[in-house]
Amino acid sequence: MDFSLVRNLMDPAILFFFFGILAASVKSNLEIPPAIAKFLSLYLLVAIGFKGGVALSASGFTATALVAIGAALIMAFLVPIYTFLLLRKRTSAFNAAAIAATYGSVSAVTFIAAQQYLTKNGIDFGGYMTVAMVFMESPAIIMAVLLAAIVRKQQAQAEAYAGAKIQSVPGSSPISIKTVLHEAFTDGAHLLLIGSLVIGYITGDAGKAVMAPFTVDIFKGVLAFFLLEMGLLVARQLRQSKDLNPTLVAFAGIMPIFNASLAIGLAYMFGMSKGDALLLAALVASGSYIVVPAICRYAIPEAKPGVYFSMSIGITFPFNLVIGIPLYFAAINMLWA
Amino acid sequence: MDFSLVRNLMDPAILFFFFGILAASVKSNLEIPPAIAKFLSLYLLVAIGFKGGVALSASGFTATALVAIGAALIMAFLVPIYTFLLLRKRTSAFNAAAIAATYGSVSAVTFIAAQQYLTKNGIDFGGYMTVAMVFMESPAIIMAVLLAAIVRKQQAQAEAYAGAKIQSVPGSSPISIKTVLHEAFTDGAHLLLIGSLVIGYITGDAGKAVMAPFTVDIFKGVLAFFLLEMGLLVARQLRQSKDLNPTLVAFAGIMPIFNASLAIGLAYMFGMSKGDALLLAALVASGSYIVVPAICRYAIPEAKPGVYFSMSIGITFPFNLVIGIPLYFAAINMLWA
Amino acid sequence: MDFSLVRNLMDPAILFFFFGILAASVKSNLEIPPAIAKFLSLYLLVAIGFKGGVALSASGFTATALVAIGAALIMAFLVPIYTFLLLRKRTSAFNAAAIAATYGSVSAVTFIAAQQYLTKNGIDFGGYMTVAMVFMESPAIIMAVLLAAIVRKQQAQAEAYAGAKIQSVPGSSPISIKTVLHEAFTDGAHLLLIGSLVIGYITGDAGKAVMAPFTVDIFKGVLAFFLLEMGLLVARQLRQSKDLNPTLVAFAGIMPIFNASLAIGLAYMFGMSKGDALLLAALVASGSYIVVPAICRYAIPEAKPGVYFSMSIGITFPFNLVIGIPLYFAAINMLWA
Amino acid sequence: MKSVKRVEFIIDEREVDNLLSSLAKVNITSYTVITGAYGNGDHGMRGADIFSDSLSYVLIACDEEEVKVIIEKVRPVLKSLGGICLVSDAMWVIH
Amino acid sequence: MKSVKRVEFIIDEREVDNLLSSLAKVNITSYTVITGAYGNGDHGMRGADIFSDSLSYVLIACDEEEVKVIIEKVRPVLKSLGGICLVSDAMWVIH
Amino acid sequence: MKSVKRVEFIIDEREVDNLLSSLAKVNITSYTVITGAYGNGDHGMRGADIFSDSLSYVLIACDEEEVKVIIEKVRPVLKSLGGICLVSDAMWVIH
Ligand SMILES: Nc1ncnc2c1ncn2[C@@H]1O[C@H](COP(=O)(O)O)[C@@H](O)[C@H]1O
Ligand SMILES: Nc1ncnc2c1ncn2[C@@H]1O[C@H](COP(=O)(O)O)[C@@H](O)[C@H]1O
Ligand SMILES: Nc1ncnc2c1ncn2[C@@H]1O[C@H](COP(=O)(O)O)[C@@H](O)[C@H]1O
Ligand code: NA
Ligand code: NA
Ligand code: NA
Repeated sequence: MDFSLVRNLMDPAILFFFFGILAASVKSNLEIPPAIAKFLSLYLLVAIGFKGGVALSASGFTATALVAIGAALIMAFLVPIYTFLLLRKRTSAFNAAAIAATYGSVSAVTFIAAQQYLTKNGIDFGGYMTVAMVFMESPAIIMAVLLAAIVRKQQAQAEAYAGAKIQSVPGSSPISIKTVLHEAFTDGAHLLLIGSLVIGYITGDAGKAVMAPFTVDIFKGVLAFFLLEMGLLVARQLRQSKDLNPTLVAFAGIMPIFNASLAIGLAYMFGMSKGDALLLAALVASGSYIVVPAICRYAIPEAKPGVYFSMSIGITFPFNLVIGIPLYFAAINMLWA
Repeated sequence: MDFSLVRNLMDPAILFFFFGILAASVKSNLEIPPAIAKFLSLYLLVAIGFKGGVALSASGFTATALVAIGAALIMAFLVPIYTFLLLRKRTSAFNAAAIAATYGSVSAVTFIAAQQYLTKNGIDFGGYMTVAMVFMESPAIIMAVLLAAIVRKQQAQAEAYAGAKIQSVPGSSPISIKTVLHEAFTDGAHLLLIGSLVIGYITGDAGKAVMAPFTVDIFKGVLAFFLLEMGLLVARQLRQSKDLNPTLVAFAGIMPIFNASLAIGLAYMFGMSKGDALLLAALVASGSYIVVPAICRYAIPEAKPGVYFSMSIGITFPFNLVIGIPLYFAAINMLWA
Repeated sequence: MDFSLVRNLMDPAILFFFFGILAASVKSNLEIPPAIAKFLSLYLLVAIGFKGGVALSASGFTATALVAIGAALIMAFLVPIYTFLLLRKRTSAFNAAAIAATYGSVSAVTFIAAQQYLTKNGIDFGGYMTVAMVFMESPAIIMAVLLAAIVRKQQAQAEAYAGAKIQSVPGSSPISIKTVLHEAFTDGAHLLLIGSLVIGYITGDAGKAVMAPFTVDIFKGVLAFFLLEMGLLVARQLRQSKDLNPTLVAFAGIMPIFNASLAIGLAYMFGMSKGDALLLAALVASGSYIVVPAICRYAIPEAKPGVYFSMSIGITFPFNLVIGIPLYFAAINMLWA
Repeated sequence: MKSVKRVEFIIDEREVDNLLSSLAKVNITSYTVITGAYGNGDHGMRGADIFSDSLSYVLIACDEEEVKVIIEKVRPVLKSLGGICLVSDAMWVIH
Repeated sequence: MKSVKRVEFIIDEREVDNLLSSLAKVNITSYTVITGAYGNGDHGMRGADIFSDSLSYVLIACDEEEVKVIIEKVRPVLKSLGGICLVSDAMWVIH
Repeated sequence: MKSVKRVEFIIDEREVDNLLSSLAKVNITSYTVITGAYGNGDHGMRGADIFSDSLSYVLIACDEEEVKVIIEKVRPVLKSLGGICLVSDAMWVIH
């Protein structure tokens, strides 16, 4: 494991991530223009979706694929539930619901990093894992919105009993679950991933041949730039966030290990391959910092973005990127041996 | 033809175009940052211009080249005239002049799509067709400005006879033809295409060797992203445009077929190759949505951009991209057989 | 030399530079979106830094490397001193200090162009030259700030003797040398170059293998686009600058030759290779237009940016790019023969 | 020069199109939009990182009566999704 | 703080350089420009898609007399190519 | 609607974070920032080319007392690094 950790750290893209953290720490004015950073993230989604689609068109929807997707879905429902129960008393109930959604959902960049890790170590994985990732985006959001609705109702009742006036957050009224679902499904990042997956699936090897110089060859370089931006972002986010307490910080570091352990156990039980198991672990261990925070801002306005977004991007993301992935893979290697 | 249509639809870049339309239709917030979209369009112009220039430096300015350019010029003068005569009574005369300019000029992306189509089908074409495209930009603009000037004069006379006060459009005075020509020739997109063509011609194969990974290898991927943006744009444009009437919609769908037929006839008469014929057809069938609309806004302020821009980008562009190109090629195949 | 000059002019990237000047001269609206232009410059820094680092990891820090870096450092201290002494009486003393800093420092794009020139001519050079470039950034800044401080003190004394009130520039007070040094070292461009160098050094050939399609293959194309932007910028800068007098213009054209001559002499004395000698000459001959001007704006607010920035980017940069590099190489060829 | 009102509001980029369409229905069709703003308010930080939607700044010069119509359309958006709307006085340079 | 005029105008990006140069000739050399705006007006939509030139928002803080000079230079541009110009009051924080 | 002050300032992009953090310390946490502006003033051209840092335009709607606090924090930045700060009147649309 030590060896593989070092090997992970020797990846240029990972090193650019550290460099970004360092640059932001010394308050450099280094900045990737926002338009570029957004485009790099779109590129990564297209590349990863397209690649998954092509792989899927070669393998087809086998039983292996369905099992993997099933395992992913199970975890996408489980994680928000136990996260909420665990945190309900340790922060506001609304924060807990938003954190539950965040960790139930996934980080595409963590998924990409795990794929890169496998590729470097010569381990295979299935194109259907990209489908699994797509399926993991929404359940968490739905559950969190429901949890928030329940909390809201309970508090209203409690206040009504106490004779207090029912008060909503100043200047905001939670939006309908229908709107939330529409936003979740039409979110640009989510849709682009699905679209690229489908296009990769339709065009198969012929598509791959013409797209590869763009989606495969320059991928590592683009990823390096994007991780540089992520490094800058992580450092700046951590500096600014004042809403984090030690419990939440600890949670953001321990949670991924716990979640990954469950995922690895499930993968083992289901007889998944080592590569697929690592990808599942990375998905389950990661927290969303795109779709879910964007939606929680409106859907659970009572929760503080400074909490769930900071935990997910400031702590869990770098943890998984640097330590988590090699750690999970070491565990998988031991278990599968 | 059915087969080639399906094959055209299986192109990843074309599929991204459909995906863009779909994403905009479900009101997704998917967006390519404008700075990126602009750059992608500059990239395409550089790549296509450079490639044409290199090809031209290999072949030289042969009689074949001059014939093709001649055919293009003929059509560039013809199209605005009959378009104006046809539409004069079906919309305002100023709209008719602007539409005439729009359809007399060309769409570089349609040209690129036609080249991609030929490449996929293993058909050759000449680098001079890029020169032909360059030459087709301006005649239409000049003619339209002249037509608009005539209309303006006639209306002024008519009003004078009727004893009415001569009124110009509120807050605007048409700008001089000199300014118009300056704008047309110094337009960034137009100039960049010419510049890249010349640089490709000068540097030839040596230039090609060093530039190819950038201008050739990743071309398809960049095109896919750009067509995604075009899809988003087309759908949004159609949703917003309220100035289109059924006649104009029909015109925007039928005109390309009519124009392409003439172009194909001319190409046949002039003994052009199948590849060159398709490119000519695509140029003649396409309408401008960059240079010409930008200029008409000032040069013919009495015309509504919501009309000519929407027709060209919202209807004619997707029509040519998806149906037109394979259709014209099927016709060419039959005729040349 | 004539031959190599022509060969230099035949480079697509150099031709795009000329095209940019031309487009701006005819007042075209051609524009690379600023976000893109900034990203292209970041890309070039990453590519050049990474490449240098990889080369360095292969060669190690040899005596040759140390000699080259030593030569660079000597020049970085010498140039500002004699530049200041030369110009002190020919423009304001503050302008002279800022110009001294500008020419003591370097232009990364000129360095890149010199590397491209060598590559095209099949001449080797060392990865440590990138380290030399990094080391040349700061000395000039420090010296210029010190010079400005001295000038400020002298003027204050002179004014005090003359009984005048001590006046600072309206609305501005020069910032501390500590702040200046912090800004110099944490400047994004500077830091990114160092970071990429270190990452290239750490990851070596393994890193090179995965990054090459991004940092090497498409390099020329990106450079072409960037030089197009530089051409636009140079032409616009020259049009706007009203603070340049004939002496300064002449200085900006002659200074590079003088500086390069000293550098070549030193390289010859130190027994450097032809390739390294050209890179050293290009570094010494070039003037900064990124870090130094950004810092002088605050550190020497009494100096006019319209002077030092215009000289460096408007005259010295194009001079070196087009004429200087082949000229210096011709001289090196004669001397080393 | 004539005296006009200067209405400016800051809302989620995603809402701008809808809002402007609804203003178009009541014949308010002249406006300027600056995109890519970021900010902080009751709903926390927005638009400052690449993962959150940007805000847009919208400026409309109009007369007194139109102000009321605009406010009517803008207020519900501010209420449910946040943002601000300011109204001030200005002179319009007639051309 | 001193009382100043706040002149703002929205014109085609392509015209900004020319206009600012002509203002420089009459000694008005302080200004701020925000690029990349889009909008709608008598000339239809502008700057909203990648194929049309963007608009720029220009802000100049100046005194009463300078306002007249600015308007003189801006009005012809507004007349031939469209756009708006607003003038309002503000207090300038002296530093 | 309630009457508020409209404080706007233009400063170096690089200084914005520091300034906003220092405002947060005195409980001024609502603001909007537009980045990527360029301009000219006593310190020459800034932000107009890719090699110089851009300027940011910051807008804060606040009440009379807060204006004083803001100015206190902004003035030193303007003094050492340039920029401008304007204060004007506006009506805030309550939602
Ligand atoms: N007092 C204010 N001054 C300036 N901008 C504000 C103010 N309050 C809110 N905003 C802007 O409106 C956005 C949404 O506000 P809110 O709904 O309060 O979170 C913020 O992100 C700011 O960009
Ligand atoms: N009443 C207005 N309020 C705000 N912006 C306007 C207004 N009228 C015109 N504009 C802006 O000025 C540009 C040109 O206006 P026009 O010449 O009327 O088409 C428009 O695209 C808008 O960006
Ligand atoms: N009178 C003014 N009107 C508008 N913007 C100004 C004015 N003066 C200065 N600025 C802006 O503030 C920046 C810095 O100003 P300065 O410190 O005077 O160079 C300039 O680049 C402009 O963007
Ligand atoms: Na997860
Ligand atoms: Na045409
Ligand atoms: Na130098």
